Amino acid sequence: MGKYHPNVEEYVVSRVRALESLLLEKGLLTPDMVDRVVARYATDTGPMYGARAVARAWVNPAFRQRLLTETTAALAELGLNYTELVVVENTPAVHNVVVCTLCSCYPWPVLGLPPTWYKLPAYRSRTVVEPRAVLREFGLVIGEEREIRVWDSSAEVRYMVLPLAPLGAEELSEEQLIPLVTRDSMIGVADVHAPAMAR
Amino acid sequence: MGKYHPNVEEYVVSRVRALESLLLEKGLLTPDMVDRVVARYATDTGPMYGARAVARAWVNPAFRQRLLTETTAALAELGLNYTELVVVENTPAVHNVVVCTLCSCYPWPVLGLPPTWYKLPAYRSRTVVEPRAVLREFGLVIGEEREIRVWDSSAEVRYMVLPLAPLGAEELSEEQLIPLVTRDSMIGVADVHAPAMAR
Amino acid sequence: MDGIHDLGGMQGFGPVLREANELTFHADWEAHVLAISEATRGKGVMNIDEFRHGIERMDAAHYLESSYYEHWLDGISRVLIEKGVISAKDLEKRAVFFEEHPDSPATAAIHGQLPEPVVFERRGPPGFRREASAPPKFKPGDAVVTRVTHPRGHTRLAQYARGRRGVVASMRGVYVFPDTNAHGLGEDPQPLYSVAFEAKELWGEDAEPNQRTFIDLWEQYLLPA
Amino acid sequence: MDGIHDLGGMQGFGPVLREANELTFHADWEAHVLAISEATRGKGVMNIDEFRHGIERMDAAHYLESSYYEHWLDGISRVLIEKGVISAKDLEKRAVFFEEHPDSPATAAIHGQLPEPVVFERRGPPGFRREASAPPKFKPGDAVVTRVTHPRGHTRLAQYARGRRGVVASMRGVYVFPDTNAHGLGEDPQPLYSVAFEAKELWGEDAEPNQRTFIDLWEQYLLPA
Repeated sequence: MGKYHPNVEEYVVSRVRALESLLLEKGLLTPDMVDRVVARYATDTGPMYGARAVARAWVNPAFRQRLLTETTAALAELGLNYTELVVVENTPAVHNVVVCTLCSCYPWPVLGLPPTWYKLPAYRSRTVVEPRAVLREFGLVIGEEREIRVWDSSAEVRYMVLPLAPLGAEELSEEQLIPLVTRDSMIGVADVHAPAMAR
Repeated sequence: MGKYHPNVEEYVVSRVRALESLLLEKGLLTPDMVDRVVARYATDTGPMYGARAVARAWVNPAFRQRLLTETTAALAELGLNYTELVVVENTPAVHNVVVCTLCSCYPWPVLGLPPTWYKLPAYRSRTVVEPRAVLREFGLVIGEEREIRVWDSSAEVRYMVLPLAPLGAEELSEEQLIPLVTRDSMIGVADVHAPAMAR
Repeated sequence: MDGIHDLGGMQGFGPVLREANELTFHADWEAHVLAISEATRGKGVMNIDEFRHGIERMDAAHYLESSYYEHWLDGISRVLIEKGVISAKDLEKRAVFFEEHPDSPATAAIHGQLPEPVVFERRGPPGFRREASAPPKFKPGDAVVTRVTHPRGHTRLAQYARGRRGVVASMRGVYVFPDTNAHGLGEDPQPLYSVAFEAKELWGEDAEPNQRTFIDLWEQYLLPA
Repeated sequence: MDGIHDLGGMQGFGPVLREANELTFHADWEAHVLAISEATRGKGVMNIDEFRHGIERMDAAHYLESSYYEHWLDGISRVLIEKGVISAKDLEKRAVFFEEHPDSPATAAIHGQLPEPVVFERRGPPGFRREASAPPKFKPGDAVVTRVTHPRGHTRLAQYARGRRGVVASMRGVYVFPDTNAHGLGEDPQPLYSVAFEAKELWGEDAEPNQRTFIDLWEQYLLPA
């Protein structure tokens, strides 16, 4: 966009093709690799693993404990091989929210592709300095008596929030809970709502 | 420029006219005021007062002293009413350079309209942190044995550099010296060169 | 505020590009912006700190891509709208008119006669210097440290100079305080000092050698070191 | 480096804008950029720190105006050119070709057969974790203060977190050090700590109440407080 290229699509697409063709020519990339990545991301499963981990933690206290303290082992139980995740739990006294101020680090294996807003300057700049104001814009009001912990992903560690279970969660099964667990709740910009309250 | 307006001139000109017409309509601006400013700046005299002050300081030690310590009075001798100037002098041991990192403060009454580079991000950002590298780009090499003093004009005080007199200056009169004193030398990004060496 | 205007030390802008034989004035509209600036500031419609704070709140990418005089235009417009002197809607409508009539002068959009020039009562004395109301807290040679603050509003304490140790080089006088004056909170005049900082104190070990930076700082920015 | 990427605390970007029912993938070319990224990083052509530093050196206005995947494209291209894997001239020529042939696939610019895929010898072990070579200097509960530095090269110590006091919350393990690894200066593995900072320590009196920020910081960024 902007002065760099009035038509962003045309400018960028031609540069992507140019780079791709040079790498193909040098054997650094193969058409097969490109096809695989395109197919994988076109069928992005979203926050599938994250939602299942959260739902299981709500119904299974032992799994919850493992998810928080032996995270890699807990994720392996779900069939996911991922060694860099730290899970931070919301409590009545603490609300957690995740950001990456220096780039846009995000736990892709558990949450899928990141939303655009997570990668834009407004979220990256403001979340560390005025998290309550940012969360209010997401419709989430955190009272002053509740501590906010902001996790700035500056290294290779990735963060996921374990949200508070919604009212009535104890009546529901893991499978029934999974669809309630949104991506946004695991970034920390939303609560999880019970079915009747889900927006 | 950029995504804000593909055609900068058209976008800006229409907005300037719009604002001007609203202010005319409210009596906050008169056509006469606009004409006066346009005429004044179209005939900008450049660094006229600055160059005369520097040239006189070189030939007249008493004036030099006043220029450095009673600046407002010294400028009044040149016919200029300007109360906010501080003059900093270059010596064999010290080189001075002026910048405004927060906006583009500049001593207009003594130096005329500021050059574009003075107002752009590259000069404003770099001059405080790597002045030697910036000055080298201007063709001015300051050895490590010579202190560099950067003046960041963060308040209403304005700065002007009194450059070192060029070789052979003692042979020349104030009037002969004036044309040698460049705007850049009074910002501190150039030396003053004797006529034979002038570039 | 910690805005894009606070450029000291920021990397990523490449070399300082100069035009050969640059014209200091590039286009006629720049002079008109100057006239508008003089009129609004000279008449006390806005003070210099409100003006600067208006510019600082530009969209960051727009700020980097636009010229000095366009900054002025944008900042002045913002403050005039906030003060209710003009409305955003009127400004937009007029801009559309002049886009459609690119060769018309500013008076073309005005119906009827121009009014008598408005005469303003200046609020307070002119200029920036004020009488001292208390003795200065610091004197030349005093070691000081700048405050660590991230005010959401206007300030003239640049980020690169916060929490840094320096030495008072001289006292400049008593000046209107921008941090309050930009927000209608009064002039709060206080001593202004020229403070010298060693480059290594500002930038750490990667600093250039044998360099000091002198910054004009209001008393409230400073603590004894 | 103190670049535009270091956004923590910067003002001037307005509200967080969200798209309703956003597609996570917006265009086919984004997947191609991902494939290029995986190929160049997976094969050891560039490491993650070189990649990030490539992005940080974008023109600042361009950075603010372009999308995440365009950042990647720009950063990867920069590093590949610097490493001599491709030339800027070839890239420019190819880009012009595809501007003129907008419907052609990437293979259309290639004459002759595609080569056998290049097999790279990995330099060093995969991933970011390494064995400890010395005991960690800090333990949970220790008071630390971050260094005041303005390195001209890559760092993961954000400006808002420099010269600030915090408490070690936990030790994450031993990790490759980005500040050297981005510049071909070796992996220099060292302990990585999660350090907790009170909001008031980071932002001063204007901070929001009852807030802490946890940042992962390498041992070399920290001093005992």
